[in-house]
Amino acid sequence: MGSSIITIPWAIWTILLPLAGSLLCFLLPRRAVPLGLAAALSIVVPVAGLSWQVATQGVQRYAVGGWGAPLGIDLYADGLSSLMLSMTALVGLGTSLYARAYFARRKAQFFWPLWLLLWAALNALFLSGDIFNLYVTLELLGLAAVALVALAGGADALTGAMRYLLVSLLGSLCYLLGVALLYHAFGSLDIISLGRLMTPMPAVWAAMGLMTAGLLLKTALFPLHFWLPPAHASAPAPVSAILSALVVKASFYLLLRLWLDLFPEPGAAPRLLLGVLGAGAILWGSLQALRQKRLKLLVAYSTVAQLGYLFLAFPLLISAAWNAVVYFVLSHALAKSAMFLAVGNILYFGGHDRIDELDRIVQRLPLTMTAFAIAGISIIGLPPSGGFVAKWLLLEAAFSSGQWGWVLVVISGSLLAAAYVFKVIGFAFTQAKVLHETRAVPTIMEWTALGLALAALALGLMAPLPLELMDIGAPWVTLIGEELP
Amino acid sequence: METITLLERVFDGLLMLTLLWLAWRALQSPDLFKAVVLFIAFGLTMALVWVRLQAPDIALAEAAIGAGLTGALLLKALAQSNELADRVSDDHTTDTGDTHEHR
Amino acid sequence: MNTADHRALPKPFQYVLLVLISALACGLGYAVLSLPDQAIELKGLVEANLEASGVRNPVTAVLLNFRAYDTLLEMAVLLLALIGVWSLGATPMRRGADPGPVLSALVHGLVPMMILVAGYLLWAGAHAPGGAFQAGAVLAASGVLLLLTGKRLTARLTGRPLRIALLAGLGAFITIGVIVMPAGGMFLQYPPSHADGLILFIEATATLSIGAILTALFLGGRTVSGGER
Amino acid sequence: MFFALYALTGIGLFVLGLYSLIVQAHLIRKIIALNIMGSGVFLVLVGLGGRTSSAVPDPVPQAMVLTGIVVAIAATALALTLILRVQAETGRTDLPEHTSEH
Repeated sequence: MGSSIITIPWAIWTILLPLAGSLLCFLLPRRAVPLGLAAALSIVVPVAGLSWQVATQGVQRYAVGGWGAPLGIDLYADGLSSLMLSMTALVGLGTSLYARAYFARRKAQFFWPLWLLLWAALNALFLSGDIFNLYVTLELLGLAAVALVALAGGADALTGAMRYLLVSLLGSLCYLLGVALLYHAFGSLDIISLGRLMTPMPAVWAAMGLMTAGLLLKTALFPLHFWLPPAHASAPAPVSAILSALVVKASFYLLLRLWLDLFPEPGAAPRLLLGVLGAGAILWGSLQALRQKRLKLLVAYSTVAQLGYLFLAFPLLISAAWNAVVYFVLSHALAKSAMFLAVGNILYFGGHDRIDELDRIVQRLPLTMTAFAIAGISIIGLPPSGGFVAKWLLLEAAFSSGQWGWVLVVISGSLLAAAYVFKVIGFAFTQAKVLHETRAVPTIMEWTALGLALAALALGLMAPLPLELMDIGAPWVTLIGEELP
Repeated sequence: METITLLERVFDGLLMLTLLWLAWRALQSPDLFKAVVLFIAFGLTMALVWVRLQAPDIALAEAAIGAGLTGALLLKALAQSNELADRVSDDHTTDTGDTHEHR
Repeated sequence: MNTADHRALPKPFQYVLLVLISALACGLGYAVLSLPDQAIELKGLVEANLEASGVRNPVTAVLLNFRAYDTLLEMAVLLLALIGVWSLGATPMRRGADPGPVLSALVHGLVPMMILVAGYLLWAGAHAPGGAFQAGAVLAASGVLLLLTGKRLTARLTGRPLRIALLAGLGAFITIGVIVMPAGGMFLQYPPSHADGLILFIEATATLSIGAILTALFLGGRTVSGGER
Repeated sequence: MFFALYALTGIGLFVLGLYSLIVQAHLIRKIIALNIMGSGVFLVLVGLGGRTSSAVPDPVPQAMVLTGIVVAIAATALALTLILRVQAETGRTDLPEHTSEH
């Protein structure tokens, strides 16, 4: 069979290209920047190819090594994974362009190989259909993220990275123990075959508890969020964007996969618990964001709050709520990366990020503040942003399942988000008492922040496209029939 | 035949108890250097366990990587950490390395 | 100085924690014991396909053929750890103490033997216990011994040659995985007739890289300042 | 069935490590605790393979453990270097209870 565009196995290339790019950057540290950028640009091709394949031909499977599951490892791409890959490519490309101007050479030679390895780990995680292979990708992802946080240097970043490392390793080990139990219960590591074999037994519940706990720790669901604000706030700006937009989403994505594809339907109690924790995250995270004095910590706590929305779906009807959750993941990724990059510009410009000394930043960095405000629109959930569509879908799900309590949580979350976003914008117009020395921000850094913010806005305008894509091969499509008798 | 399996079982049992005991000592020993040495002993016992579990490949890797190299890494880190602490206490003679004020 | 027993938690919390963790232990123990006695395993599938895998040691077959993709990513984890360690910059280290003539002589006698052992393990891995990881670890052990006696790479070797040695394993793995694709295969699908040779080649480069990376991890962040000038 | 005891020992190591990870403050001790937890997981992985009485054990968990051991040393090496950098920067070998707010 000739390898026309239709038959090219794009899936494996989304993993191999960043891996190879990382090796080249490591081999030639002096040329790390152009090589890294070239790799970042090239990754777009297989991601687009794969998404096109999924959209036109449905779910794609790829048996690495040719053995096929359960003996070998299968890559599995459906609408959800290709959306995740596209989200990663978009945010990754923006952050890469930003990072080119942001890092001095000494740090750049480490940033690029680490970031490309992280990218490879993300793509591998979104595509893997094997629970042990997922463990390896989780470790690769976690260690890369830790090393990137530590790249900032200084006491805050180093202790933040250390805490993050401990949490990440603990989460992975819990996950791995779950893998061990599942393997010995059913003799397979392949998610699809495991899902078919799945029968409730104590080992399954133990595995579910362990894997869920490990992944919740990595996703930083309240009250396991303690490690996130120091790590995300002290990292270099592009790294903060990558962490908040992509890395925490990866462990959430895995959790989603496990609950939907693998484990038997849990009872109402654990689902309600996750919903309550999500609500706690929204309220606690937003309140904490509101009382922060430093802009970067404010944005980091906003991530804690926004992650809470992802868990509101658990107590609701699966069919309706998952669309909302995936939409939240996408819109938050774009908006939050834009926000972190914008804050990075402010920090770069004035050398500090104290909110009450923003000092008429609106006039001096208009593009950056526009980016921040547009991203804020999506975070608050105002139309026509992606965040609005996500919240709309979530409210719809809450209404249709008659659970009005969650509506209240969503609305108060939006009000609090509006409060902290407008607090920042307000200070951006006022003159500060203390003057700071400033330096010019490279144009590309302003435009990438704005570009990502506009993408978050566009996500609200072209909602049907991703909504259609995410239903391809989606487990909840088959579940709808079972839920409605 | 019977006695051999019985002996094996006793050996297995002792091995498991040793493993747990070494782990607990390594985790709780007040002296950090001792803790690292106990951890290395723990790794070597793990290697024995792998042999008993008919996993010679893992036994080799555990002895070389789990006990040997990890132990070497820990010992070196400990030495460097102590050196750092000494340097700090040389710099500020009033402030010894182990006064941690918890707010 | 650092030996004092600092506890992060006050006593009452420790007792609560103890209760919680005992409950966890009981639950997990129960889960383990309640597993069906009849184990379901992939062993049968591995045995059935061992012939086609190119090696006779089933563990090596799983590591380098059936689940080679795992091993590839794991090599990436090793390399990542090294890049991470280097990115953290130099760590303070006392000047290597003089090992004395006896230890030096001992090490010099030991190292060639260890390299032989590594070679044996690598070769044996195809049909007996052993393989790239064990061989690489032995190689690293000899590297660590050399470091302890004060041996360092000459400046000429710390630049690109060192980096090539560090990434050769992963590079060769990916390259071979891709090379077999145009023949109609999947990534890492070795043609059965050449599987043994390809696996041995991947293992050999992996051994070299694992040895180099583990040694470099032991050395810590010092090579980078020397290597980058 | 007897070999299930090894799996139980593994669970024991996992919880011992978990307890110490939370209770101990010194970062090097936390790393030792994580390594012992890891060994516990590995023991469960292979130990449960010994449930059948056949002579040849299942190679798949063994391969997983080999992968796990290498991942563990990679993580340990990175963690130890990070600990030294933290100590060099802050003078302490544990993590502060609350992060300083500037």
